[in-house]
Amino acid sequence: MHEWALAESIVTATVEEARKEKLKTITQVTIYIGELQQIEKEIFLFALTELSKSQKPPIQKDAFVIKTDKSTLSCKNCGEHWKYSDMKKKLNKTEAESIHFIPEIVFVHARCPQCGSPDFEITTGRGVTLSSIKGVR
Amino acid sequence: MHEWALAESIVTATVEEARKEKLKTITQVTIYIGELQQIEKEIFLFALTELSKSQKPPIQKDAFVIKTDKSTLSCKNCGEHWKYSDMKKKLNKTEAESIHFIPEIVFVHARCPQCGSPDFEITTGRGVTLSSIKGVR
Amino acid sequence: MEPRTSVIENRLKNINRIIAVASGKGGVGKSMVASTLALHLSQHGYRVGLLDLDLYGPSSHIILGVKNTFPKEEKGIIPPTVHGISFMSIVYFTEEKPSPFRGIDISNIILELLAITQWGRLDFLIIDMPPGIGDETLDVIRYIKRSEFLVVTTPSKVAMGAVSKLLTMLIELKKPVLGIIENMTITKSSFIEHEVQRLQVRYLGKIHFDHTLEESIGNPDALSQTHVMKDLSKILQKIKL
Amino acid sequence: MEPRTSVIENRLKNINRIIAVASGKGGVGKSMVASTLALHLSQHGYRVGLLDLDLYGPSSHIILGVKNTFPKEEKGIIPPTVHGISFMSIVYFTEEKPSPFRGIDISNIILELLAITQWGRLDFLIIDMPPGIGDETLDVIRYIKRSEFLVVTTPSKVAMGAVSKLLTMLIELKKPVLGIIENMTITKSSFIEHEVQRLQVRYLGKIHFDHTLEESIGNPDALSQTHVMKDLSKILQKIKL
Ligand SMILES: Nc1ncnc2c1ncn2[C@@H]1O[C@H](COP(=O)(O)OP(=O)(O)O)[C@@H](O)[C@H]1O
Ligand SMILES: Nc1ncnc2c1ncn2[C@@H]1O[C@H](COP(=O)(O)OP(=O)(O)O)[C@@H](O)[C@H]1O
Ligand SMILES: [Mg+2]
Ligand SMILES: [Mg+2]
Ligand SMILES: [Mg+2]
Ligand SMILES: [Mg+2]
Ligand code: NI
Ligand code: NI
Ligand SMILES: [Zn+2]
Ligand SMILES: [Zn+2]
Repeated sequence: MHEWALAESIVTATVEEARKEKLKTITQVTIYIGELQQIEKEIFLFALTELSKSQKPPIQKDAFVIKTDKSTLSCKNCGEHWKYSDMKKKLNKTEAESIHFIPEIVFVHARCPQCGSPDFEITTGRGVTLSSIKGVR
Repeated sequence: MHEWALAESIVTATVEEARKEKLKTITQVTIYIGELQQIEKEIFLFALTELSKSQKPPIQKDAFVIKTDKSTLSCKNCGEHWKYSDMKKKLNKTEAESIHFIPEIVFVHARCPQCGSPDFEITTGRGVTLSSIKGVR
Repeated sequence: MEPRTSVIENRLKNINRIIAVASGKGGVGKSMVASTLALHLSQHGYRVGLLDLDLYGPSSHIILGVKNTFPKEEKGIIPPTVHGISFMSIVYFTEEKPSPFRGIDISNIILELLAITQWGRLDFLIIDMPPGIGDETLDVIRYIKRSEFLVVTTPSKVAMGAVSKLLTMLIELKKPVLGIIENMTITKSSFIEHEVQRLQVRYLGKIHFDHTLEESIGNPDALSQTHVMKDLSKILQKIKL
Repeated sequence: MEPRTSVIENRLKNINRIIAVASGKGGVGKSMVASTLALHLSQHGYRVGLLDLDLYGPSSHIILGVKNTFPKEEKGIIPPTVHGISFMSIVYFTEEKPSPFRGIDISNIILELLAITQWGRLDFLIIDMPPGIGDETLDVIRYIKRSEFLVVTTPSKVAMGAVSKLLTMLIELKKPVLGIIENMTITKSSFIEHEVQRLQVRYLGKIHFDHTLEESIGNPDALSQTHVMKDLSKILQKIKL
C-alpha cells in the first residue's frame, strides 16, 4: 500500500509539468514501473485515479497508461547480464518486500549469479518513472 | 608529461582489444581527449607512437586519430548548462594543473556560474577515451 | 522524468524544523549527538523524527536499542515510534547485512526514503548524517533546502581537517549552521574554539569524554542519565533547543 | 572503451604486497594505523608506498606532517618521498578545499590515480581507506585484486556494528583479511575478541588509547616513539610485518 506515496509523486510531477507546458487538460500520462519494485498495479492505478480528482489542470479519468519495464542487471565485476525474473525465486518474502520499498536493497540480498559479486547495477526496470504526458493546450 | 601514462593506457587497451578481436595489424585507433584535461596533443601523440613500437599485433605508424571533445558541464542544483571554455579563465595555473591531473578536481576549484553550487556534473569531454579500433584480420 | 523529487516538499511540509547532525569526519559522535538530541527533544514534549542517513554503518538503532520493529505500510511507510521518536533507518530493510552501495544507489535510496516516508506532523526532524561530503550531504542540500546543520568534531587536528572542509562548504552555500559541538574532550584545549572562530561559526561548547557511556548504549533511559546528555543539554540551551 | 583499467596491473606489478587498512566505521584509527604501519615498515628497511583514498577527509598527510610537496610529472606522476614513504594523496590537488564528490567522481578519481601514479618498485603499498562500503571499497576490490585487508575497530558496539558488515562482505568475497586490530582500548573487555572469533577472523590485539598521541601528530619522529607505535609493532610481529 505504499504504492499510494509513489502515485502521489507521479500526480504531483504530472501537474507541475502540465502547468509548465500550459496544458488545459491532461489526456495521457505514460508511466513505467520497474519489475524490481513489484508494484501492485491495481492498487497503484486506483491511487492514481483517486489522487487525480480535482487537480488543476484536470487529469482525464482514463489518462493513465501503465507499462511494466523488465528488470535487467549487469555485473561490474565479471560483465554478466541477467534478468530479475531469473533471480527472484532466490529471495525470501522479507527480502523481496524490502526491495519493494527500496529497489537498491537488491544489492544487500542478491549477488551476481556468475561471480557472486554484490557490485552489479540495475540496467533497466528499477522503479517508477514518468515517461510522457499528453494534453490539450 | 603525465600524458605518457595515459598514452600507455590507450596502447595497452588497444592491444588487448585487438587480440580479443584477433586482428593481425591495427590500422586505426580513434581517441577522444576531453578539453577539461588539457592534454598536450603533441606530447600525447609522441608517446602513443613511441609506445606503439614492437607491439603485438603491430600498430601502424599513422594509426592514431586524436579528436578533441568539448567539455560541457551541467548543474544538478539549478539545471544550468555551460562550457568549460567559458569557465577556464577563472581558474589559476595551479588549479588548472590539478584538473589536468584529475579532471574531477574541477568540483573543488569551480562552481556553477549561475547558482554557485559545486554539485554539477561533467556532461561531455572529461578525459581520455578510446573510441574505436580498426584493423586487418 | 524523475517523479520522486516533486513529492518531497509535500512529505516534509508538516515538519517545523529539520536539523542535520553532520561533521565531515567519521567517529566524532554524530550518531550519539543525533540520538541524544532526539531523545532530549522528545522528553521535552516535542514531536520528533530521527532519520539515519548513514547507509553503510547505521548506528542510531544501536544507540537507541531499536529492535523488532518495521514501518507500517499506509499511503507510504510510517516510521515506528521508539521512545517517543519516529525513527526511520535503512536497517529495517538490510537486516544488518552489508550494504555495498555505490553513490548513485545512495542517491536513489535517499530519494526513495524521502518520497515514501510519511512523517506526519513533527516539531523536529533530526538527520544523522554519514561522514564525508558525498552523495548524502549533497542530496540533503539539494532536496531538503531548509535543513539546518549542527556540526560535531573532536578536539583532534585530524578531525578538524575534515570538519573545516564541510564547514567551508556550508558557509559558501549559505546554509544555516547552528554551531559546532566539540565532543569527547579529555584535556583542556582551545584549539577547536580558535579554529571555529576563524571560520566565523558559533562554538557551542564541549561534551566531555564519558568513560562509562558504552554501558548505556542500547538503553535510552540510561542514556538520558549520562554526562553526555547533561553536557549536551547545556549546549542545546544556547540554541534554544 | 575505458582505457585506464588496462594499465592498472602494469602500474602495480612491481609492488610486492598491497595492504588496505579498512574498517567500515569512521574515526577508529584507520589513518593512524595506516600511517604508523607505513613508518614502521619504512624504518625496517622496506620500500613503502602510502595511498590515502579518503578523498573527503584525507588525514595521512596531517598525521605525517606532509607539507609543500607535489608529485613530479614524469611518464605519469611520481609520489613525493616523505620520511622514506612514497606518499600519494588527493590533497596535492585540492589544497585543503572541500571536495564535494559524488560516487561516480570518486570512482573516476581512483581510476585516474591508479592509472597515472608511478610507484616504481615497492615492498608494500599501504592504502588508507575511507569508512563505508561504497565506491572506494568496491573499486579497491574491483581493480586491485590482490589487496589484503587489515581491519581496524574500536571496543564499541557502535563501531563493531559497521565493522562486522565490512568483514562479512570481505569473507563472502574470499578476500584475504590479515586480521582485526582493536584500537583505542581503555578498559579491559573481550567483546571485540569474541565478535571477531564468531566471524572466524584473526584477532590481532589491542592498541591502547594514548592520551598524549595528539602532540605527536604531524611529527613522524615523535610518532615512532609513541605507545601506539609500540602496541602496533607487537601486533605486526604476529603477521610478520
Ligand atoms: N562523549 C563521548 N564520550 C565517550 N564516547 C563517546 C562520546 N561520544 C561518542 N562516543 C563513542 O564514540 C564512538 C563514535 O560515536 P558515533 O556517534 O558512532 O560517531 P559518528 O556517528 O560520528 O561516526 C561510539 O563508540 C560512541 O559510543
Ligand atoms: N590509539 C589511539 N589513542 C588515542 N587517539 C587515537 C588512537 N588512534 C587514533 N587516535 C585518534 O583518533 C582519531 C581518529 O583516528 P583516524 O586515524 O583519523 O581514524 P579514521 O582514519 O578511522 O577515521 C584521530 O584524532 C586520531 O589521532
Ligand atoms: Mg551496485
Ligand atoms: Mg559533481
Ligand atoms: Mg554515525
Ligand atoms: Mg582516515
Ligand atoms: Ni507497497
Ligand atoms: Ni601532464
Ligand atoms: Zn559477476
Ligand atoms: Zn547551478
